[in-house]
Amino acid sequence: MGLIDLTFLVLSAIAIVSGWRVFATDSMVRASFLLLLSFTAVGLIILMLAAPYIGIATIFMMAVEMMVMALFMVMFMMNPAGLNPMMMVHQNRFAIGAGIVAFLGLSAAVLTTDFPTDPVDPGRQVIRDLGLEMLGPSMLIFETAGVTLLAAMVGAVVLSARTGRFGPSDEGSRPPGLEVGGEPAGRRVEKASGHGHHHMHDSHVGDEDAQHAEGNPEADGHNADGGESGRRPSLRSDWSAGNRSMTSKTEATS
Amino acid sequence: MTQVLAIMVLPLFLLAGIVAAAVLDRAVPPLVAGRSLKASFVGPITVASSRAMGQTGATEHPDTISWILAPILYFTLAAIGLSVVPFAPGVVAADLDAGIVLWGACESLTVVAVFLHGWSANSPLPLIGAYRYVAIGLPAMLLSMFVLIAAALPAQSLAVTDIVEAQRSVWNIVRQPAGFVLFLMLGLSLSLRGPFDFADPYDLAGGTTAEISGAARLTWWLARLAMLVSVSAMTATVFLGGYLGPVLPGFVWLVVKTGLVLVVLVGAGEVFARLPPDRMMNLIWLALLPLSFLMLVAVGVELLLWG
Amino acid sequence: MSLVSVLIVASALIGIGLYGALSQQSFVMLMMGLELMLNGGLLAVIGFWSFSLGGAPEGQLLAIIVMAVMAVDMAVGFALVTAVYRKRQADTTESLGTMKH
Amino acid sequence: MAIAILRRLAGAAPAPAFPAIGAGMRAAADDLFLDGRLIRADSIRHARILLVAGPVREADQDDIRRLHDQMLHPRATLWWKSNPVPDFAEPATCDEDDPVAAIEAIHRALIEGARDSEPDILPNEPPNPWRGKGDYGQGGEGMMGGTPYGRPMAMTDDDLRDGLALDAYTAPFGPFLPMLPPGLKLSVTLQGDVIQTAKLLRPPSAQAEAYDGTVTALRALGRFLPILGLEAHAVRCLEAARSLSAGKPIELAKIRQFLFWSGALAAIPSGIGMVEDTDVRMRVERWLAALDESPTGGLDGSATMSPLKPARLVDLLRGREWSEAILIVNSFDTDTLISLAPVEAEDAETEGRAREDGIRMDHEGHGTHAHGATGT
Repeated sequence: MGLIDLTFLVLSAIAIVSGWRVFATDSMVRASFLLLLSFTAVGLIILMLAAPYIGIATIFMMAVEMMVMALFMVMFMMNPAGLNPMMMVHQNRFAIGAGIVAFLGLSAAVLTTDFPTDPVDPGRQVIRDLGLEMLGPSMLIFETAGVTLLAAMVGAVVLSARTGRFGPSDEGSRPPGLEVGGEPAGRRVEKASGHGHHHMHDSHVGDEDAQHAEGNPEADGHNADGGESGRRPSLRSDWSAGNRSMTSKTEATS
Repeated sequence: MTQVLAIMVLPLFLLAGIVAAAVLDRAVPPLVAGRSLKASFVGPITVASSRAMGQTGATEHPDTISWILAPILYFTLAAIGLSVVPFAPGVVAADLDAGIVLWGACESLTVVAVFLHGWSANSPLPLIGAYRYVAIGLPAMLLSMFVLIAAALPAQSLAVTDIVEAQRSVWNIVRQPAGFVLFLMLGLSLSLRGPFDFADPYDLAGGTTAEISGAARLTWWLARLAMLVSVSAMTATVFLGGYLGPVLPGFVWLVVKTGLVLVVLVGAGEVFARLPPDRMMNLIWLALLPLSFLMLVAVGVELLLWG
Repeated sequence: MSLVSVLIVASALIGIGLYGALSQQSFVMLMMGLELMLNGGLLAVIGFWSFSLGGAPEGQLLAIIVMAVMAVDMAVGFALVTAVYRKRQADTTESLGTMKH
Repeated sequence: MAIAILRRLAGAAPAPAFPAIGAGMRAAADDLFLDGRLIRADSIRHARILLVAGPVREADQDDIRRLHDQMLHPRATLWWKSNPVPDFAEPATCDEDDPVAAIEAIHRALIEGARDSEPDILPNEPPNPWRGKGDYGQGGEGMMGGTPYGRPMAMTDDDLRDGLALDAYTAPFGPFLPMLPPGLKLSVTLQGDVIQTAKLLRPPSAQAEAYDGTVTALRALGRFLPILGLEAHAVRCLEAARSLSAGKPIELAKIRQFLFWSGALAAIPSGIGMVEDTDVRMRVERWLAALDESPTGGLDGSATMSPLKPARLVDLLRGREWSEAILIVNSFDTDTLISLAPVEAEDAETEGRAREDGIRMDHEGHGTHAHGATGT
């Protein structure tokens, strides 16, 4: 076993183990940086596979992505520091099964297929190739990817901004009424729907999937609202509040 | 063979640079403050030994592993970043075809290292410092990539050695002076200095360093200086022609240019005011990032017409 | 290091990612699962490119596209999480029983 | 051998001291740290010597004890023109005008081992009991409950800025944080670094600095500029203030010029800390204007000293980012700040509560008690 094989083994082990630990750690920040570690190991393997640009760019991009991911984790997840043990899973057994089946299936396919052997020439200028390909024959694909990214950026800003399509998005966007200040058009929604809560109340530590998958999340949310002090009720307002805000908005604009 | 030589030179270069930066750090503030100049080699060493002797701080339930690893990661990134810099024609530790992409990866991982340093202390002020740094560090890094791509355009290569060779006719600082200034700003941001020191500032009682002491603080301090040296060498290479220069050997030119950038960075860190993070973020996204686009377009047009 | 070993590592990453995407309740963790699967995909693409394609540039281009997909996935994913959170204070999949309001 | 060399070198280093400033000693402490033999520590963790300057208020005594315990070994305390707080064994005191020699002597003795490091005063107990509770003994129940490791789980709270209601964090800050005026203690609720609410727990201690035109302006600048990262300029201002009060002539035009080129004024956001139609930037401009005029004239004292009843500091801080808030607080002189910061009955009550609720970072291991080093 040469040095290259050994390095490859170590990097693969790091990639797989840290990839697994992502879903087994309690702290969200640790989870995102473990994923970064996994990506870094894969990036180095890619580097060994004679694709320096792709390998380093993976590390580069993933460092930024995982940094942002960590921030979002801290923003939205409970328990970001991992102070309490946590396990937020559903359909755990099914998911484990699916993962194993996917791994075994793909591995079996890999092992039984006879791949052509045509290794990349070490002297080949792969980065130059890539650049000429991107701005030459595959220009259209590359440009499409660029436009898609731009659209994603615009979409992301629109989606996450507070100003929704019909007024502030945190009040629940409602279509305008058929007449000025009238009832919103469209179907009414029952009040109970979607009353989920940021902090789920009950313990999921070591939960088996069955209990949780069948538990009613909405009921959980209500218990949390009622049972714990210091929790804020859902921001979601009902229709009448929505009407008021609609009215005031039309008044302001007219 | 030359690669082995470069790998041997690298730690010496880094060490000498750190010492020079530490001396400058003690000499420049009195100069700016209008006091008598007391540059000495002994000053930094006594402070370093004083720190080495202290106890390392501990908060309740910090993330110990990342707390210890963050300064080491930071230092390592400085060394890796320096490894793409050619010390003389053909003498480079990591002669990669994608050299500036590796430098970019170091930049982005630096943000991660600083964030981890603040986050793992498990204390409010370091955490605020960590967040702020991410908010400013990420866009600063983003614009540095445009600047670097504009520098790579004339060379038609992502390799740092080719970028240096492409400057034989004209240095990149002439091609894109604004890019040079933007890259200096990135240097301040990477080494947590002056106007871009959003991680360890005074108004957070030392920010990410607020809870550390002793050897941990010493390591962090050394890592910051190492990053300063690394970014100075990179600036000298990408914008000032690196080892190119008449009469003197290439290595000497690189040292001289790196030293010059080092002085400019340390001076700028003391002389210019730091904007509150919100204003700085607006400045970067609304003014500096478009400026870096413009520089990129300008260099592209120039090469297209006259290149 | 051969194509088979690289592909087996890639399928292990895809398997773990699939587990994460199916089992995690939190949106952000779910996205981590997706990213891990894409990671495996990226490794497989480069593996094929390196061992079986003789370094044809289209293989690298596909890898670039995979990276773009990762970026889009992240951007839109986080925007959706933010939008849903604004409206419902919810960050788990169970709290989205309905797509309406 | 190596240790002995290290020790010798460390003994020659400037002494890192953290000043805990009491009533009437702020200017003296500022002047003290112009001396090259001392380093002013930004955080108590970086200090080896706790310098208590001036009388300690009754209410601050506990904070001094906590501050002391947060200092890492080897450590010592020097009481400079101060009355040692009970519980300190064999306190070292100094009543001279210039305590640098005393500080240096203590520092050297500490490094050489001639002086023992001071032991803890307070017991090392977390503010919220947690050990042994919960599934893993971490003090919490489930994912959200309890006080894991002594910290209550953060809960979501309304947000002032963009309406995204995320976890809020409440903690007391002060009274000896270096960037806040000495004595000021606030309980701050943060989302990110935006202040959602601030409550005044303790007003700043009185400084009785006689109003003196240019000198006052220079001192104010010297305290304000480090927030903008201009430590060297701040030293220049403080040094000028010291020379000026000693009757030595100085060149003020140069200071103005340096500050102009630093972009300090442009860095300050306009419209923050608005009191009587002047914001932070205008108050800084007024200090700069005072540099132009004759050493004792200029700067109309009454303009800054007028009674500012309607404004309250806590209202000025609401919705501001941390660094903006620090700029606001430091743009007032101490007397104005005291008039802006009346302690209200409910606030005084909340101090007790904040002490119980506040999320604390206590030390484990080596016996330091104390709440977030940086919090005190």
